[in-house]
Amino acid sequence: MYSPHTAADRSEMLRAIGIASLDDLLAQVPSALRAAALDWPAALTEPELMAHARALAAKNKPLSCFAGAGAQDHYIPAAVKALVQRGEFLTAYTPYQAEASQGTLQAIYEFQSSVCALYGMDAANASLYDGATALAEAAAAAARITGRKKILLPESLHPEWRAVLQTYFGAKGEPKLELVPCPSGRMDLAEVEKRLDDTVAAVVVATPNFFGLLEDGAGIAEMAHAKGALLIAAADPVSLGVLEEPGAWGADIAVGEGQGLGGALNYGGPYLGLFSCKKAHMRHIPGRICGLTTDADGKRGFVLTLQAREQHIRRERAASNICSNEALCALAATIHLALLGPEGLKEVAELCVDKAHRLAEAACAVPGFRLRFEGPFFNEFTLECPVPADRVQKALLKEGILAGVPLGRFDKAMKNALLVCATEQRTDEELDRFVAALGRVAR
Amino acid sequence: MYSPHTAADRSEMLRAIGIASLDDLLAQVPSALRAAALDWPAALTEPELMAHARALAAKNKPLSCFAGAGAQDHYIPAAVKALVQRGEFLTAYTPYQAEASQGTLQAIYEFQSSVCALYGMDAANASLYDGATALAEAAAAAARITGRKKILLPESLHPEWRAVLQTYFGAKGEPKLELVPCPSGRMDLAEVEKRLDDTVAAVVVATPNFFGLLEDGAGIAEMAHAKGALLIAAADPVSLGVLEEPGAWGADIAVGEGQGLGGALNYGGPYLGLFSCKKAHMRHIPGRICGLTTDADGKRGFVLTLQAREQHIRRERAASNICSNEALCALAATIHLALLGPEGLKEVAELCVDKAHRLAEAACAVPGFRLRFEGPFFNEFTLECPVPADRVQKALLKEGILAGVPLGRFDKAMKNALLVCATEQRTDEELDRFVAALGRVAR
Amino acid sequence: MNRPEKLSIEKSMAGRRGIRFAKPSKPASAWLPEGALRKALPRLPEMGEFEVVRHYTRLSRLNFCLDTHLYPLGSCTMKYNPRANEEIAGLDGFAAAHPCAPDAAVQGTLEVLRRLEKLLCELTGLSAFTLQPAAGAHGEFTGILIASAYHRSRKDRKRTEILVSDSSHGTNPASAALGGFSVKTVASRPDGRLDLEALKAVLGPQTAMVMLTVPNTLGLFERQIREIAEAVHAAGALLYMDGANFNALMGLAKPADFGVDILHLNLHKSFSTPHGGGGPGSGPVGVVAALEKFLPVPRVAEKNGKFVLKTKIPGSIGRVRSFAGNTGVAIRAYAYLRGHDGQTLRSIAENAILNANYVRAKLKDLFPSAVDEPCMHECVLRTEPEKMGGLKTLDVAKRLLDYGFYAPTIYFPLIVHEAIMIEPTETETKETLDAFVDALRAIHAEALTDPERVHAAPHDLPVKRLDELGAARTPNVAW
Amino acid sequence: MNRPEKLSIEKSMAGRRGIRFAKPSKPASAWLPEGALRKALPRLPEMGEFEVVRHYTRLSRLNFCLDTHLYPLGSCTMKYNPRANEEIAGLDGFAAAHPCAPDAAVQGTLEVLRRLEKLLCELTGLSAFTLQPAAGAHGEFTGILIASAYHRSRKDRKRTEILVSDSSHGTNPASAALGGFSVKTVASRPDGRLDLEALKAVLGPQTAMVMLTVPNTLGLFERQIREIAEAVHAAGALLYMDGANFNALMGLAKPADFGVDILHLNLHKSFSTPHGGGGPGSGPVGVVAALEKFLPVPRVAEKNGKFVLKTKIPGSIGRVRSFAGNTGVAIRAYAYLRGHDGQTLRSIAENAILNANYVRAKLKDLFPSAVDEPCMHECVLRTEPEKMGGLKTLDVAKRLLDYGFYAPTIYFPLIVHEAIMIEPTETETKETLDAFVDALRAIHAEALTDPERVHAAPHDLPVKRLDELGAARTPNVAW
Ligand SMILES: Cc1ncc(COP(=O)(O)O)c(C=O)c1O
Ligand SMILES: Cc1ncc(COP(=O)(O)O)c(C=O)c1O
Repeated sequence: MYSPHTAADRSEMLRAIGIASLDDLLAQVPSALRAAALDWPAALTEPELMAHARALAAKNKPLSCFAGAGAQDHYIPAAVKALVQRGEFLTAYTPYQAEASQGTLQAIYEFQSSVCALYGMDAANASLYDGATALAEAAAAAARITGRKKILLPESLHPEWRAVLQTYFGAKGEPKLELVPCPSGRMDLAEVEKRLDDTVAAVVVATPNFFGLLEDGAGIAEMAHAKGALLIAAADPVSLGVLEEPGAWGADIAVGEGQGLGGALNYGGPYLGLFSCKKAHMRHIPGRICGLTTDADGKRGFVLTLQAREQHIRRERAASNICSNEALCALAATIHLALLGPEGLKEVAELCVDKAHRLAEAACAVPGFRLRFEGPFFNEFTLECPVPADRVQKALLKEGILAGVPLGRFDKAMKNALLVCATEQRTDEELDRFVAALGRVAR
Repeated sequence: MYSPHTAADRSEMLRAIGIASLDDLLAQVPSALRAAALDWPAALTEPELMAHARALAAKNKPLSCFAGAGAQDHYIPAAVKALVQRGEFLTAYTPYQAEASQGTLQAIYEFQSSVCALYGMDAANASLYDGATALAEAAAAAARITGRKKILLPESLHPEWRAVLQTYFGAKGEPKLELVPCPSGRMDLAEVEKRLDDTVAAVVVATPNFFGLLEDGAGIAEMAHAKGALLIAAADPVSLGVLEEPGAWGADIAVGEGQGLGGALNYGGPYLGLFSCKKAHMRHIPGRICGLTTDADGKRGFVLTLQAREQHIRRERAASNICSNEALCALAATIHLALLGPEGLKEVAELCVDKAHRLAEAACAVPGFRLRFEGPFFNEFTLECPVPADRVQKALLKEGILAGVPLGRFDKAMKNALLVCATEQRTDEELDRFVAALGRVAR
Repeated sequence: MNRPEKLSIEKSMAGRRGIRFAKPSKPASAWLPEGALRKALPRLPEMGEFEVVRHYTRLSRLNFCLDTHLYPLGSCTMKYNPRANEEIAGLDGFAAAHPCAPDAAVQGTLEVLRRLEKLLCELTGLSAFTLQPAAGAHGEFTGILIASAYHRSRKDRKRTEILVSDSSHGTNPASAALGGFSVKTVASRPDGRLDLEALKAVLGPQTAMVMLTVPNTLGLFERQIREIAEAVHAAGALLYMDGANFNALMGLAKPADFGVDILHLNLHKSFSTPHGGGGPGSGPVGVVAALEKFLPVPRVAEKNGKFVLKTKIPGSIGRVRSFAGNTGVAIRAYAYLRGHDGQTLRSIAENAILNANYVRAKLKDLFPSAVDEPCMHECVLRTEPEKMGGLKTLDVAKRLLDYGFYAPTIYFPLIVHEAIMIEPTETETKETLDAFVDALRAIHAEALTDPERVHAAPHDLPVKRLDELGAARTPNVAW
Repeated sequence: MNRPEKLSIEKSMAGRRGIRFAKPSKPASAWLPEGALRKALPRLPEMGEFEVVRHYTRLSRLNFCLDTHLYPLGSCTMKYNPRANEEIAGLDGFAAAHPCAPDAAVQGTLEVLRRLEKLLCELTGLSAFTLQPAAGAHGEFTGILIASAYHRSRKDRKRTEILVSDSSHGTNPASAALGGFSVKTVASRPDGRLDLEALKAVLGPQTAMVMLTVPNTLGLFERQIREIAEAVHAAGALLYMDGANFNALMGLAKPADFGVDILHLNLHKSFSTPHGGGGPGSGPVGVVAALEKFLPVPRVAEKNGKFVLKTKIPGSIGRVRSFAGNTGVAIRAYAYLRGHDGQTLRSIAENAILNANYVRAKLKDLFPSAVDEPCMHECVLRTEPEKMGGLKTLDVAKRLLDYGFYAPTIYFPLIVHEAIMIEPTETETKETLDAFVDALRAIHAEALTDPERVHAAPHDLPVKRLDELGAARTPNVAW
């Protein structure tokens, strides 16, 4: 299909190779191992394929989106979309030949710098798969750094992230994961204290947490450090437009899901794992890192650096197995942040705060609805419904609204809880429609 | 909005200019001539603007398109759309500095060459506004070339094109336009003969013509040449994937609407005027022309050439007033044709022929419907309906079908005639739905 | 990294295919007479999809463009083209609308066209606009036909002459001639403005219209525009304003207040539609109330909240092209305008003027202004070969390319000797302008120390200086 | 034309704005406690939209990429990325789907995922696939966890070791280690294949899995794969196939027929998703029927023509990342596969193999193959410094950049001295390959006539050879 060879090309090439037919080459695969003809649908031409794809895409319903839970509907500037589609970015690969890849490399350097700026950290990598795996890598790094084998995970962490850590480390048995219960929806310092001993490599704090609430990061960091443990922060980068940066309140490693920075919802991927840390831990960072250097003339340039940590050099002793990461998403985030700048990011974050709080107020004014948890939140809140949240979701779906994420699927005890999110994308009209629809459910 | 200046920038710049305030500069416009504040809606942010635009676009109905009449729904390959959006093409201007514009210039050269190849001509320009104005320019050129002042226009020409020529030359009175009646839907050689005298600069032949029919171009060309007149052909470039090229059947100048080559319907524009001619008339071509040349080292390169024809040199004695043309559409057409190649263009043209003929057969099998005209056609035909064509259109619109173009709006005598078009884009299912819907109208 | 490319046809290989389509049920020969069919396929390149993508990607990289370089082409307003507008114009709803669709099916597009018309009216103070002309020159021609229709409607048949300024863009006289008028050129005064007395001397019963560019192509505001309008009107003629330079007036002044009767705007300049390597553009024409009826068809009207496309209007000059116009460009302009309020619109003009004067001020010792006073949105400077070792504007322009800047417009307006016409636009930063100024100053110095290097420029581009004369002598315009 | 750029932060100017958003009704401080708020804004660049567009456009131009240059990176399958796939993955319906949306609202996406899974099953002969892993290495890790779960399910707890070939990609041992296994490396024979006897010698009750790359990283098919599988199975272990090189087998052979139990594919390689400068990818993992229940959650299932996302499956190893996986990449792969039929799929492999052997044949006198026999989709050659004036593979690679070609993978696989690993892919033309061969031959000649020039390469790029050691010594990784 996409091979340009004509019959003439092929025969000339065979002649140059010195063989009579392609079969001579294919004979490398013993005939017993060759496949019979595939059972395959007819090939679609591009116009047919496009029509087929449009028909499939049209089976997804357009919805007014109040769901968050680690995937947020933020505005993607047109310039971001246009720039990441430039062939020079889109169709290059990991910049092994630095001199012919300065575009990608400098963009990575700018990405790392932007992540550091957001999280208040000194070093960052070129990206990881997503927020959840970034946290897993952080946990592994913390264990390596401290030589300890236990990680305290709060119940207020995204249940899918917790599940990922469980998968990553459960089979191997280390680091050991210990859950800190959060009955109030937030980490209880006493519960943390109870579990903090000198086998703990790190305490994880997600803030805003899964329920949307802000945690007392500083308090927990202090406790962790007192016990020689690290503090791993997980934070939505968009929230850092207004919230205090993890580096400032004491985190040693900070991770996050970067999808909200120029990435579409895409039914869950590609997303963008952010990983940053304090300088001391730089050589424990997993994955690609770009560094500034000079060329033979002393001119500034960029290269992949600290490669000795990586699998292609160190194999089974590498800091991580990661090879391909989410480079294009990282580029989108870099451009997104350059466009927004500090003020734009703040605007978005403030809009999120404002819309979510106004929505929460209005929703709680509907009889039967209330906030399940107390405490400050960013742009998500847990709404306790008078009926199972599934039913609320279903009812609003009929009106073209994705009402949020029913939490019963993660915890039966939460079956009436709906995790509701509002980003800058939701108009006041949409908020009103949402609240009005809740009113109809309540009746 | 898009100005980057900060207050600090501005004051530094004013200082460098040596003035105290911007008002000193604005004073160039006497205050009596200054505008009061504009009555203007509030500025929309990009997200708001995008939402507003989407809401507007959604007010247009998606339709299964059987309308042609000079604007055809052809498939645009994804690669065409992606490439024309590259900033290097999109945001450059007319290649005045050739050395820094070789990309645009070579693409124009390839465009001209492709147009020549399609039409069987020796020279072409970098594009004109649309097919209709290209024909007007051709008429003017023919008058210049022959020193004669009359143009024979067939009634089978697109009425809007005829109207454009009327507008272009009516006020001035020359060249004089004389209409050749086409009661059978095609040019009658006898009617042409009757009007052909030695004041005629050119005979225009549109083939396929407005009614979709093929004209006897060769016959008319012979007659025209015998009288020392030129033959101007107007032809849909897509049809030339199968139809004999105007250069081969005797045209001296050939024009066309190039929208079908990689351009969207866009409610009528931007479209693409194609203009080509035999070598002898090269110096009478209107507009930009790119030529091959060499650089100081003898290396091949491209420049705008024969500029002495143009308005920026010759002012009121220029071959045309055109300055900006439809360069980006021409680029799209160039890439489109490179992708399709001769075989792909033929495939598209054959699909058009096949679908239109099958549709015509099926439509005429619906009681009450018949072809209004006899004769071979490309991918459009004039369907005579048992009721006013407006009503057919309206009825089918309700089923999501744009049935074609009712011809009553151009000629009251044609009020039951519907100009129907099928391109390669219409699936067999759509043809069936169209015919079924006709059946319901007839009842 | 950027080397000349072969032509697509030189990369062609018989049998290669880019895109494929389904097979027809029958070949064309089954439906059409043999004689109508093409004997041989057209000589188009045969390439794979990848080769096409690579070919045009590589070609594109041989260009300077606004997205990569300052592109200070005077009279062209190479300003930033917001990407949002591209996304908007490309929305399926807009892009897939057939021009013959009934009004009910295209309310979205019609609404945009109507709203844009109204915004343009507010910006200019004029009563009505047509969006049909496809570019500035096309707009001029339309305006000229309107003038012609106006005089004809008054049975005033002796008005056969159009007056243009000697600093006018070539399209002005060319459009006038295309409209069947004879053209007379009026000289500018030494201060770059039209000479009112000279104008009065040639105004007469034969004058159909006077065409003026405001600000003019020297980047200067025609201070006497009202007096000019009065004189023109007193002579029974109309005043046409070439509004291609409207970027300088955006929100600042309304041409209707000047006494202008007809004007065109260039949506691809002041209104930010990308220039696309030379188009598409759009040249809407606005008129005072008395002339509205002459506007070309079709026009969009609003009736009870619904939009209709009117194709028959008594008095109209008719159609100047097929269908409604370059709608895609109009959509971009509409989007651009809605991103602004009155204040920010005005700041477009202000910053454009500021930037031009900044460049002028920083260069005036080496490249004197054609007219030594503040300018509007662009400045026209002069190269003084006698002070630059005989090097000319062309040399400076070519050398600028090596320095990483596209060259300004040169040798225009024609009345300025060795003209360099610089229009930075409002979207360039001070840093970029400083770098540009530094480059011009460096070239000036280089002209004295190493004139040969300047004269042989460019050195750092895919090709060296190209032979334009040779190209015109034996034209090769197709493979 | 392409010069190094300042950093975005160096272009920053306090007060400049790119995009603006509406103002909130109240500031965050009205809703949130003071202590939770950031004290100072993050140090991000402050730039206008235009500057951002120009900055990244210019940056992009410093890259070689597939769209502009041959990019013959061995083991990376840099093949053409159809633009239609980009358009498809970007369709609103797909892009705007929230991962927590109920199944009824995302039937289109679920259908694509399910259909893709089935196509991958048909291609490989395996029973089931997970699309969740985000890249090849992630797929390996997933496969390793599956192996671990399998043995655990059989209460076979002593299998703590994974065997990898010495020619394997570094991710194989790294993933095994991440999964908690100890790693033992098995040597290849001089003919580049795994040594079956050596393997048998180390296989034992402690062996959990053997990981093999097919074709291996020398571009060679493991002819004894069935015997290997038998030995592995006889020892109670599983056979894992690293299918990153699946481009060579597409439509030609089904790994299930080899006896493979678990495999991963790289959608960003064989299935044409663009590499994006290093991702995103997608590394689906396929398994034989017996292992299906261990696949990670979530999985898509079909029930009465409706698609459902199953998040709880007994026996599953759990989640390897959040949500369903890199759906956007899966959509591209699905589109790619639907553009083919069985015949054209097979021709992918055929032409990939043809191209690699063509390059190998044309270079073998100067750059001998690591193993002197026909190869599959890529060939591993060697630079012989002793015949090239002491110049090394690195020098050849850097010099290739000057000649307008991205360099092949070098110094991999580790077992080949001075390795040059060339994977042309099926989408390159003979002409391009010829030009590439000519360049390598020219460099070989140049090494003898002008070694200094080669050693100092590149000369024609935005920067000269970069100091990697210095970068690592005092790392500067953020502004
Ligand atoms: C002052 C002036 N008038 C008219 C025109 C013609 O506009 P267009 O190129 O859109 O036909 C231009 C464009 O260069 C111009 O600068
Ligand atoms: C043979 C082989 N295995 C595994 C991988 C890892 O794949 P990824 O980069 O997607 O993690 C690669 C990629 O370079 C590879 O070539």
